[in-house]
Amino acid sequence: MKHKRIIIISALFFAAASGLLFIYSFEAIFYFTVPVVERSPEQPIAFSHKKHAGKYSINCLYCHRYANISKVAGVPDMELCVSCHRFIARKKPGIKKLIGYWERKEPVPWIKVHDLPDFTYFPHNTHLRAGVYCDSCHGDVTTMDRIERVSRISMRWCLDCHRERDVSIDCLQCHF
Amino acid sequence: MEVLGLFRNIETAAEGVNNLLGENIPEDTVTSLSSVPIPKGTVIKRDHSAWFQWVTLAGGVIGAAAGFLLAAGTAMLYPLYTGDKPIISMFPVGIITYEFAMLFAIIGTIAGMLFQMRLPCFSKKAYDPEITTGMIGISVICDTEQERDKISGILDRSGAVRIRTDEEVK
Amino acid sequence: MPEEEGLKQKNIQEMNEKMLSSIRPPTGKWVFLAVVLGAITGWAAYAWWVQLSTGLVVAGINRPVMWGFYIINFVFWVGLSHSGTMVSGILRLSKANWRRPILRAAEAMTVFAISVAAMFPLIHIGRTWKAYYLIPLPNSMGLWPNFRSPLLWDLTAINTYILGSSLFLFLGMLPDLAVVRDRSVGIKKKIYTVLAMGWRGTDREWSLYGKASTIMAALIVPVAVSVHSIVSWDFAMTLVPGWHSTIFAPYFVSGAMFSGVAAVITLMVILRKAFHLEHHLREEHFDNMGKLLLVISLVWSYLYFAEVLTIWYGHKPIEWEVFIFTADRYSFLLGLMVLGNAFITIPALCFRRVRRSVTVMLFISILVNVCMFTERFLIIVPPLSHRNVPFMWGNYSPSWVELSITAGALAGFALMYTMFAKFFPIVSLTDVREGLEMKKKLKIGRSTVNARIEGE
Amino acid sequence: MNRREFLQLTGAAAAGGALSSCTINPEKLIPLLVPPEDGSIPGVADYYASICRQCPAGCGIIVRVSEGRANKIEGNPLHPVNKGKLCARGQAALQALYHPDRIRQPLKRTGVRGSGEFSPVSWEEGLSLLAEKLKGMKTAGARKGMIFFTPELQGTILQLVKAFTEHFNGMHVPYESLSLESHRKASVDVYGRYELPDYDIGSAQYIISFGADFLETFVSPVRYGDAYGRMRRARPTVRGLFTYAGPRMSMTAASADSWLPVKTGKEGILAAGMAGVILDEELYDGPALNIYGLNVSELKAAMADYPLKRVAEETGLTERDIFSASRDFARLRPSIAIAGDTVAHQTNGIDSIKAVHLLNLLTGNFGKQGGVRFSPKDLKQTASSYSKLLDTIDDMSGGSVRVALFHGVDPVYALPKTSGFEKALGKVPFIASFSSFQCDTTRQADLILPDHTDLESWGEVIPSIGGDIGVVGTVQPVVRPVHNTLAFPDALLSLVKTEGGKVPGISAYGDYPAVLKEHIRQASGHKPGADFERVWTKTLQRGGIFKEDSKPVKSINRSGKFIFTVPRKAVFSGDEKQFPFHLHIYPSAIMFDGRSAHLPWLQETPDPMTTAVWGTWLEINPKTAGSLGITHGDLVEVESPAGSIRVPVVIYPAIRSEVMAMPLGQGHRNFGRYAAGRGVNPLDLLETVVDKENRLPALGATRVRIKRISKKGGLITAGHPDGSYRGELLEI
Amino acid sequence: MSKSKSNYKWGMVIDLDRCTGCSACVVACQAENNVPVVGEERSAEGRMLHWLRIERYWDGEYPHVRARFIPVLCQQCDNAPCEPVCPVYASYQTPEGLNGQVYNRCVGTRYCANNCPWSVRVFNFHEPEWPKPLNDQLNPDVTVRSKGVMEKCTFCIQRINRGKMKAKEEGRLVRDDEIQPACAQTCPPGAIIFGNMADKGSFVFRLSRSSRRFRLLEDLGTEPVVIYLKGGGREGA
Repeated sequence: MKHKRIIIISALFFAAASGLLFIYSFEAIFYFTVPVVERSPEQPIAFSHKKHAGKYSINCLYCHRYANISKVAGVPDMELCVSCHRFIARKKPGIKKLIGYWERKEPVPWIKVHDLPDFTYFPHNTHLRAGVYCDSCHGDVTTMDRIERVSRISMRWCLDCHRERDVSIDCLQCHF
Repeated sequence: MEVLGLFRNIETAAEGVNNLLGENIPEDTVTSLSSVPIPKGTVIKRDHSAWFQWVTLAGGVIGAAAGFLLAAGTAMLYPLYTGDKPIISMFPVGIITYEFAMLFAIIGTIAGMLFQMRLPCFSKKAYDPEITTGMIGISVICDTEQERDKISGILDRSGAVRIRTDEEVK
Repeated sequence: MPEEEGLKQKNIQEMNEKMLSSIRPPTGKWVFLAVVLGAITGWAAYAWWVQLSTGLVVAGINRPVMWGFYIINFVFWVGLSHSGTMVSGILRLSKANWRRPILRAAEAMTVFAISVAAMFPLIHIGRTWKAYYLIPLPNSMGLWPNFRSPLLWDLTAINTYILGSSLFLFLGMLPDLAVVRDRSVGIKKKIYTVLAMGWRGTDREWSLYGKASTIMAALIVPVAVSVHSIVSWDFAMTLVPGWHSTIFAPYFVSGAMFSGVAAVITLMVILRKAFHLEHHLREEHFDNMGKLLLVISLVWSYLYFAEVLTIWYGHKPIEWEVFIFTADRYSFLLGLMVLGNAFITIPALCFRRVRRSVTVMLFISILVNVCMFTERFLIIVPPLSHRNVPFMWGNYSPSWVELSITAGALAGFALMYTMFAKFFPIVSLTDVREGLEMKKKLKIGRSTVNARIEGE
Repeated sequence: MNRREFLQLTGAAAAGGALSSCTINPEKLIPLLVPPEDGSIPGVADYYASICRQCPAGCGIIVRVSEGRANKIEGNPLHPVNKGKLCARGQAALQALYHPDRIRQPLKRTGVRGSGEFSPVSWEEGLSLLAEKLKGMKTAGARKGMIFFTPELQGTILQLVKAFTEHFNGMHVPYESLSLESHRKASVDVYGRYELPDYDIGSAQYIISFGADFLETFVSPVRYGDAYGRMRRARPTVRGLFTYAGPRMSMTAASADSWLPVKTGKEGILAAGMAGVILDEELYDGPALNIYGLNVSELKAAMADYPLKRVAEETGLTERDIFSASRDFARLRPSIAIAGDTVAHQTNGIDSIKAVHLLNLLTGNFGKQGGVRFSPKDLKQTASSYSKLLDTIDDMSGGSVRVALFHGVDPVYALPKTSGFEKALGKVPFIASFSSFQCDTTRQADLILPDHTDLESWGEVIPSIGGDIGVVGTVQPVVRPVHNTLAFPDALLSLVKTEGGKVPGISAYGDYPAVLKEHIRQASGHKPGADFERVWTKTLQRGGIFKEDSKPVKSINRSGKFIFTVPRKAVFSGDEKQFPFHLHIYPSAIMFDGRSAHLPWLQETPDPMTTAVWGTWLEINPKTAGSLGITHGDLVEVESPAGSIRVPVVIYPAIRSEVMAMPLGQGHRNFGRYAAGRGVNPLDLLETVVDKENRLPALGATRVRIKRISKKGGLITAGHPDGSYRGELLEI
Repeated sequence: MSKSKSNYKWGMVIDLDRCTGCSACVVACQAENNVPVVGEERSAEGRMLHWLRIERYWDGEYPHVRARFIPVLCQQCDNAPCEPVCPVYASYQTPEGLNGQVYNRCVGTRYCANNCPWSVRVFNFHEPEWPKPLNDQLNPDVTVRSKGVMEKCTFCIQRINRGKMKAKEEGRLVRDDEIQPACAQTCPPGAIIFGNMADKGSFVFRLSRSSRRFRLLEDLGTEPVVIYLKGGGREGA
């Protein structure tokens, strides 16, 4: 009978669907696991990379001075900021704030934008040496007034890059 | 349109069916309702060939495929050596394949069965709770009013305790 | 003649009444029982919470005994879950009619036992909150679980078993749900209507239903076997002296069925008492179950003997060391196990009078399950405490947390079961009545049907 | 903005990844105010060379420092004493720096003595308080009005302390609880040298150790450990052999090829017996003996009434063993005989040590490679003197002492109860301690002026042996002080200054680092100036001055002649009838003499022989235990004439049946959360002086009896008691 | 990442003739790898976390008794039994022949620990504690493991990685004894030797060919890369 065959086929489809569903229905979850931290939080001082790195094209390493010699890039110490801004643009409200911090001998409580997951070893210097420059992870900061996270910092994201550059994806490279 | 006649026992029910057939009501419009399986042919002589075992088979095949994909495929996605086991090792893959095959076969069976029974269906049909207390129901599908009256007549004559139609349920 | 017909119909009504007596509105006794069980389960939940917050240090496990009561429980409950498949699956296939009254009870037991069992791996692992790593989902790490690990085999097998046995239970219940539907009113009726899926019992439905039941029975039995084999492989795949043995799979399966069938017997006694099913759970039922138990007990003993014999004869130093240690430190438990599982049970069950006496059967069935729990303890703990490196030998004794969770599991299971009995027909009345219907020879209108029942 | 604040600011970066699972609320990013002024890079470790001061050996160390925190101590490969190796105690020194129970600022006693009630005071306050107490001393001519207890010191610190005590006309009492006094005495008599002999184990062929645990505690364990390794396996053809003689198999003995379980106090006689055999067999080195001014016939005469038979009886060994040991010793040259603490701490200690040295002379191993060696010039080290210490106790209880100062020593713990030190201390009106921890002595103090720990302070260490290389190890601070503490020498200097006093040749240079620098300049023989600055930096980087002029002395120039006599019978406190067992007290391989007991790492490190952790124990021979109905882990009461203690039992198969052994190191009443009230102190069983004439400490000269108390000894062992005997299951 | 591709195959030789049982390695390991101290109570329960232990075996009876020391650490087997049983790949084989243990991946089934015949795997039964300021001494290059996580000897992977990075910058392979795990570095008698087994010229490789060689529980066929050299007694020559 004709409708019987139709039923069989549709049943096959049903089973197939349920099979694939079981395995791949959760792909969505991958997107929910992106850290829900704000991509571009309000910073205590409205520091503009656009101005510094873009307009005045100051080299990244001038402030983040450890990036090429240490695993940490290094947040510029306040003395560095002040050393310029003791003279430059003193009137600006932001700078006033900075000087205020400096005089109170308080560090500026910057808010972390690029937060590497815990238990992960990411040496900046090695990546720089391998020709993975700042912008490949931090995006083109010369265009950002307020810094924002452009890349999902998740393991799969790391792996993709490592795979396409054919560097080791051995777990112990980053986790030990 | 459906007419349902309730009978006390199988004998009278069979009687009724005979009468219906005698009045040349086509047999494939007649069916029996009961709360326990009635031996084949005692009331209705019609064999319902089942095809849902093919769904079981299909489920099994698809399950096996899914299991194999899962066990072998995911191992390939990020190949990590553990001990002396190869990335795709025969026995584990076999076991996973087996389990998934069984799972999908079982799901397939139930699904197929319901599908062929055309269940679940909640559309109101001619029915009577007394059936679950041992009565046998004979239901006949018909198209026209007069046919309906005719059939209920026959059932009534052949000793139905009660006649019901799907209208009154509605 | 009409009046006797009426009589018969009354009987059927009474029978329905009796067999559905469990779903009468709850009595004070029942509520009390439920509350007690709930309390115990709650306490266990608290214990678990303590463990989650302070770490596994509150459990008795240590180095080298890294697995303890949780795994023992896991194996035990998986074992119990073999009751349903055993009784209904195998007996259905072999068309043994005496199975009918206990069918539902056994199948329900399977579902709940396996669900309880599935809890224990979660309780057991160190970072329960990371348990989802075990599930094969695409994730932000681009990492999948390792299907080469027996634990993953377990995961899949148990997943299959839970789904399969639940569907099996549902399938068996479908006609009964219709019965309940017709007898209930109001909101309850609505619920049961949905559950019964509009089952009417047309001859078409019945013929398909019969076929489906057979197929399901045929499918669920191999699953059951595979599940406990895989559980045994969790142990047999390791290098632990005393675990690394080829006989483990059949040995575990037999053990599982042993405890499963014993549990069914215990349950039969309880149900019989609780719902006054003396008519339906008669001595011949106990007799038959007794025979079944006897056979399995013989199989188990045989396999255990083979296991020990190999160790004793091969006399591999470390394996022998483990055996000696067991016999020395756990001599009582070992004795209990051997007596309870073999030397008491086998001779006792040989006697028809024993098999037919409900109280004795109750005692034996409980004894068997106690001994099976002991057996799991003896399989898991001693080999771990005396592993290959003598310097690192150790001991194990359960902490209050492990004990409360064990008790909680039992209570939780009982609770789930009573709940189930309260809302669903605990005796499969369709099967029972089918049995009765077919008792007689039928001489009917257009054909004669020989209604002799196969099996009995 | 100094380094200290900088340290506070570099967040939890050093904590190596927070423990919590990842948080949703954004983390803060705290910048430094100024870059670290030493140019160190965050995330990159710096390495500083210094010297370990956990024991007198003076090994060179390198400390890894990252983000301003010291996080690992490693051996200094350049340092000739330990050649880049380090022992467990040296590793653990790190925890002294960051110990949670360190004294964090100057404290003044508020409650009654010993109550441990102190209140913080400022440094000015603290120092002036002490200064004013000391004022009196200077004027009032009463000698010994002030007593200064320190460990054995050298170099500038010694000068300083001496000058200080001079200035306040007090007395300096150096004290090492495991003093090598008798070794020095013996070595003066035999070799005419005050310094300790150094043994070139590395290139020896045969070693016999008389109770010298040179692989765990004796003099310089790491140096000897390294040498032992070379002795065994560094030479392609030769594998050096090692025999150990002593009543208990120590960790060192466990590495020996053969163990001679000699009776307690009979080691000297064994040595003499071996000498006898060598003389009889004429295996001695004749010409060498002439050089050493020894006469064979005299020696033979001395040995006359000690034939091998008698020696065997006395020592409880078989003649065969003694004979073969002697023959191997004489034949497999170069060979070394070493006498250790077990020998020294008997009433006949000095004689026995001499007897052992005689063996070295007989085989002509003096000054040879693979023999006994001394440095070119006799290092005049200040050694502690037990009898002097005992005198001071009398002075204190006599009431003539008005101020007692403590630095780096804990006599209340490390002297036997019977010495009555604590009581005597109670008589002293004012007690000040420079300790960094509340040890049992410091607990009694009226004023605590906490010193820096070794990793925070300047200093120099001249190793007690390995002197054949002119070594001056420099100690430099590797991190900024963690707490509000003050360097001990600076404290002394400032005290002198407040007195307006001058310390000859020292106070000229201002603070202590300057003093040290000057001293190093002199030692290195440079003119002050730019090039010395370079040398100075280099020295600090290398961790000291290591002059490689390895010219061992060949000749012996002792004042008198070395007259050899067979050691006297050792005497014991306690009558043999009442107290049937010998008590054998030995320094623990992990805790040493107890000065390291406050370090959690060491508390949890299993003792090599018993694998016991977190406590003390008593070692008993299985047979003895069986006869007394005692099993592993039982609690027993050990009783001696001097006192009694309760301690769990370890069944120890490698000890003489009449000997029971106990380790030093535990049983502190205070000393931080990890040590306080843990285990018992075996010293409580000792009489202060057993050896009346020499007045030397004698750890091994006590008899005891024991009584079983209960099953619950609370003994914890890492190894399974039964499993420890089932090595065959490993098929090795 | 196949098993063989790498230039390195890290291995270790432990010369029991040199080993004196002094336990320096034990503390060195603890210091380097942030191994927590568990305290008296936990030690009594057998929950010490040492990655490296000195096993002491008695044989014979007084006076002919011997004490044998065997330093036992993770044997880094080639056919490691601990690896395949891990359901989440927390334990796996690195290309350089180590048994990787990934803490953040571990869910704590403790299966690997059961299947390790040497029982060298230790489990964090509770959250580790470092009373302030003791936590300042923690090594920033090594993860601090949280409760419910399995851990074990890594051959000081942080040092290996540092050494490899350095070598890579200078465009060469790692030199012999350039990389030293904490235990080998501190061992006074030099009983522990670490190196690259793939380099046939390396000291460790030459030693591993010694006639005194044996491996613990060799008959299990797990191919440990920690090779012991028999020692002790005159027969040991």
